[in-house]
Amino acid sequence: MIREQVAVFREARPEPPLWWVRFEVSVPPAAGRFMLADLAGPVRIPLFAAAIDPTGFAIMAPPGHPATHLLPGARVAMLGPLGKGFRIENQQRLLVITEAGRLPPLLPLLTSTATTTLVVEAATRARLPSLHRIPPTVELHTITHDGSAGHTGTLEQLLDADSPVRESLRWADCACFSCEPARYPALARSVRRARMHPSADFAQALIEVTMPCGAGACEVCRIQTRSGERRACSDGPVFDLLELDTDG
Amino acid sequence: MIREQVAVFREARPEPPLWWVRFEVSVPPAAGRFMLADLAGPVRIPLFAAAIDPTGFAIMAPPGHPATHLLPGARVAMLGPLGKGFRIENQQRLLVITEAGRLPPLLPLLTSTATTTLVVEAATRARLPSLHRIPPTVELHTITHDGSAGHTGTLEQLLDADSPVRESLRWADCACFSCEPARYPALARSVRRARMHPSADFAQALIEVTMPCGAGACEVCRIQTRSGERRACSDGPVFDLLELDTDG
Amino acid sequence: MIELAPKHKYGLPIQHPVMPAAGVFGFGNEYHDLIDETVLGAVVTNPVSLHARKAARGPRFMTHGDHFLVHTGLPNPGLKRVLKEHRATWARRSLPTIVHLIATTPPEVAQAAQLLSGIQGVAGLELGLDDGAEVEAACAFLEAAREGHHPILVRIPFGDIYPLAEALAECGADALTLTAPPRARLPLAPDTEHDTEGLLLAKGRLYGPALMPLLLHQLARWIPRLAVPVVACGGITTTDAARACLELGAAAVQIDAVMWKRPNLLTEIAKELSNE
Amino acid sequence: MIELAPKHKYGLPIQHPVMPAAGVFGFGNEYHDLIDETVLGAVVTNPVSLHARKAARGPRFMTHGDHFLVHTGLPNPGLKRVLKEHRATWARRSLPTIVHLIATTPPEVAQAAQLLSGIQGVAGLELGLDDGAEVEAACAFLEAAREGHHPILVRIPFGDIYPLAEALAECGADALTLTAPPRARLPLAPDTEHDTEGLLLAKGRLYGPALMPLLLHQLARWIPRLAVPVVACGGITTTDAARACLELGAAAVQIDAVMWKRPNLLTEIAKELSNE
Ligand SMILES: Cc1cc2nc3c(=O)[nH]c(=O)nc-3n(C[C@H](O)[C@H](O)[C@H](O)COP(=O)(O)OP(=O)(O)OC[C@H]3O[C@@H](n4cnc5c(N)ncnc54)[C@H](O)[C@@H]3O)c2cc1C
Ligand SMILES: Cc1cc2nc3c(=O)[nH]c(=O)nc-3n(C[C@H](O)[C@H](O)[C@H](O)COP(=O)(O)OP(=O)(O)OC[C@H]3O[C@@H](n4cnc5c(N)ncnc54)[C@H](O)[C@@H]3O)c2cc1C
Ligand SMILES: Cc1cc2nc3c(=O)[nH]c(=O)nc-3n(C[C@H](O)[C@H](O)[C@H](O)COP(=O)(O)O)c2cc1C
Ligand SMILES: Cc1cc2nc3c(=O)[nH]c(=O)nc-3n(C[C@H](O)[C@H](O)[C@H](O)COP(=O)(O)O)c2cc1C
Ligand code: FES
Ligand code: FES
Repeated sequence: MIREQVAVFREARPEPPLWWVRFEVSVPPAAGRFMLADLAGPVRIPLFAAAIDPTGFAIMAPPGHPATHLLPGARVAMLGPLGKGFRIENQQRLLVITEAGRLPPLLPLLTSTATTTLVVEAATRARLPSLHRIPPTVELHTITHDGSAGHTGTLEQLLDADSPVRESLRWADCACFSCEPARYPALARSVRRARMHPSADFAQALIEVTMPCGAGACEVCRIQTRSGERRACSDGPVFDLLELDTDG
Repeated sequence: MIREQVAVFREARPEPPLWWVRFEVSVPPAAGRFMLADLAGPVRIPLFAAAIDPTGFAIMAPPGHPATHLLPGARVAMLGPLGKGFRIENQQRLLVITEAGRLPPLLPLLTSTATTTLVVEAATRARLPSLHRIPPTVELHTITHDGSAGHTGTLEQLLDADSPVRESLRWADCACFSCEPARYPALARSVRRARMHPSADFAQALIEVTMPCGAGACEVCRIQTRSGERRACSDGPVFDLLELDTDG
Repeated sequence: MIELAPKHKYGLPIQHPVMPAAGVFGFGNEYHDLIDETVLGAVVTNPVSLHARKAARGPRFMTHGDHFLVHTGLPNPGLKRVLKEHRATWARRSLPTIVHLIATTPPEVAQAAQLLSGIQGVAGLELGLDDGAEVEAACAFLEAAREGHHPILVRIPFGDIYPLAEALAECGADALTLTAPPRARLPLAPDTEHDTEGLLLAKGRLYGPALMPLLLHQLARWIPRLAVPVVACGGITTTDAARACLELGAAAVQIDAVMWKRPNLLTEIAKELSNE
Repeated sequence: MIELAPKHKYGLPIQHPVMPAAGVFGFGNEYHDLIDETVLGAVVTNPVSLHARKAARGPRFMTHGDHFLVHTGLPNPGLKRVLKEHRATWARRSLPTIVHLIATTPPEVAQAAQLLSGIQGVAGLELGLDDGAEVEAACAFLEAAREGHHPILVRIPFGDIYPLAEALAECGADALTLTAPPRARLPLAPDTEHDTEGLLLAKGRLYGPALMPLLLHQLARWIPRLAVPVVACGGITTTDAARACLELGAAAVQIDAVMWKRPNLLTEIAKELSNE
């Protein structure tokens, strides 16, 4: 069952290396859910909220994204909110783990009422996101592959080693991931090694794949899970991370 | 031999029912010649000057024309000036005859040093162009099909009847036409009836057809003349009107 | 009333000449809240096979200007599962459901057609052939599909109208869908890992507005010599284009992947045509 | 050095793999001031016939999004007049000129090929077939073209690769151009006077970016089974696309009507490929 909404474009301003683009809409998408917007191109484009407020939402988009070319007041046809987002109700200690470039759709999680720890991984210091969108109450761990900031190594290495990152996974009530989907099987195994019996949805992972229809019709967004193929657009795009461990 | 120029878009402002759009360019097109501009769409678009000045030219374009969507300072690749324009050097008494909607490319003729008479035909008064682009020195005759302004009838009728329009054709040194191309054979015959032995190029007619290449390569712009097929883009788009009397 | 299967004992009457193409509308009522189905002639389901099929590996979607390539591998959970999940929707629907059957093997197609025979709401089958199918093979698939009692539409691959259309009409197809989208390939960005054949090319079927003028040419050429109704499919995105198909003699039109961008287009075109 | 006619006694060697397609570059040096011809492999002329041909009546050009239809009727002043006006340009040119010959009738083609035999600068002929040509007719045209002494490329219609490509390679074509643009039709605005068949449809050949992925598919399918060089043509607008054609085994590429919008693209692609 799909809702259609008309969003109004309000502003786009550079927030290097991205743009901050805000829309007004009656029902904005919660963290991990998305809108399919009729912007440029032959199919709609999924928009994940980087910030949600009572009158709308904002995305963070790369330069050149069609949302950055709108004129103020432009009306944009959107389908949604679509999909299943992060399920973090009643969680006390939230852990958010992300590659630097994939942080924006997780930003709304950082303003939840829970005690939150954020782990951000980047190749090098210059790739780390600017800190001003991260609330001061959030405990921040950074990881760089070259050691130019924070912990040295990869997410997998730090989750498997005796590190504060692994420690935060031990203590969390819920861990939300946003990484390149090919890494999830390995990350799922790291989670298993750190937590003896993780409950269902203890670890949740956002999968960003192409979603042309958002309606479960086109079958482009199929992904493999332990219990068979699922559609990112309607069964996800947030999945139980352990379900994504298809290698194991 | 084709020149390539980069034009700079300077302004677009509404001049109902058209828009006035000005470009800066080193070599602007003379009256009846054109530029092929790389705007929207899969082929270039011919632009005829409605005004020419030392630093550029202006066109008058309908609302929605891609030139009205440019941002100030936009650089537009243009080929040209292309084609053969109006040949009015050393003419004392110039007569300009046009359908109301086809007046803009003839506007530069009205500011020539010659004594100029302008005949504009429209279906009804509301379709006549605003007068402010017509210099006060120009003698103006209007024709409306319904008689709501000026002479009543069609151009052909007035050229064939004993009318001031026919009179101006009798006295002119040169007559420049801009009409629906299908009318030219009949108009050529009217000219022959009004003038005993019109010289070559006494009557000149602008033919506006689709010109995708402007280079004589695509053969889309072919038109029939008394001496065989010619290309509007390179043999025209201004032709000797009497050459267009292919029915006779 | 439009009869899509005039030679079939039960026929396949539809009230309106517009329907979604196979693969764009899902199996059930995914678009229920957006689309007023009552202005449509029928609903064509996503492609289904007797047994479950998995999604294709490698790139499944790639844009190219206004066009795009889709390569899904026709994944589906198999006919039994689809029936379990969606037969209630088909039974409730006030208009015919046409089930699109993938031509995997003739025995599987025959079994699927039989399974579908008693299903309420299903008024016909559309058989989807692979590209380059030979005439005898295609006719064998058609034979198999006819082992159920439904009228059969055969969806002809874009490049195979010439060998297949007349032959299938003669072998007993009740109607033909012209056409499935053409096969195409696109260069992949050099850093892509998925590389289908040593070369960096994505494979798939091409969708987009350029298909429409190609379709109109084929309809003009082929409809006059086909003795069965033709359902037009390919790049139709305007009422003008849909009307042109009907004026060329098509009995109905299918709206394809443009639906994902403009879900309302399907009913807009249907309404505009029915007001004429 | 690329040999386009390895089986021909004189051959048709070209230095670079990029050239304009027939019908986009004119007969002579229309683009002289814009285009550095020295980076090209050859220049293909506009289509020419023995006798003059007039332009088609009715609409000749129509856009459809990023695509357009062209229907000119292949007007040209006849070979003798073309020779008179352009042979000096061909003789002066430092690279081969390939004359595109319209397959009107075999005797006319034979006479045209003979007339072209002694002409300086002309290194080969490209024979343009009509759509739906039968194999025997196509081979008869090829025979006729071979009555001159030039190597013959045959340009295959988009829809006819299957019956024609292998047959013509066997009948002695030195190379094949894959493909001419496809036939297509578009609804005309209802007020248009030109109405080709009671219905408001414009006819023509379709040009635009969607042809490229369709071309790549055909090249991947057909080049492996063709024993002669293939020149790729259709919707190539980027160096990536040109490179993909070459990697699929094409000997050269032709750039088509995109040239009218971006005349420099021809040499840009040529230069980028030659720097690799
Ligand atoms: C009687 C006859 C009539 C013909 N008519 C035409 C015609 O009108 N037009 C025309 O263009 N060709 C026609 N052909 C040619 C025919 O289509 C091809 O030669 C045939 O499709 C083989 O394709 P391919 O192996 O070259 O390439 P591809 O199409 O790349 O296929 C490679 C192989 O993989 C299989 N395959 C491809 N895609 C998939 C997929 N998604 N899933 C599973 N398997 C797949 C194919 O079946 C094939 O075996 C005809 C052939 C015959 C025998
Ligand atoms: C051996 C064989 C192989 C074939 N292979 C294929 C194939 O692989 N793919 C396929 O799609 N079809 C194929 N066909 C079918 C064939 O292409 C058509 O049946 C044939 O082109 C007739 O076209 P038409 O009359 O239906 O329509 P149209 O194409 O509209 O042509 C109508 C008539 O006008 C002529 N005509 C069209 N345009 C012009 C023009 N601009 N100037 C002058 N005359 C023109 C045509 O020659 C034809 O006589 C094949 C046919 C045969 C016999
Ligand atoms: C065995 C087989 C059966 C096919 N059946 C269908 C079909 O039922 N409907 C259809 O539209 N295409 C059918 N096709 C063609 C497919 O659309 C295409 O080849 C492919 O399997 C699915 O497209 P994709 O993998 O490129 O996404 C079939 C292909 C194969 C190999
Ligand atoms: C007798 C005949 C010969 C043709 N020869 C050629 C040709 O030499 N080159 C080519 O590209 N197309 C050729 N064609 C196909 C034409 O491109 C097309 O059918 C038409 O004549 C010219 O295209 P248009 O009229 O649609 O503009 C030929 C068509 C006919 C009828
Ligand atoms: S996006 Fe189409 S099925 Fe998921
Ligand atoms: S516009 Fe192409 S030949 Fe005149």
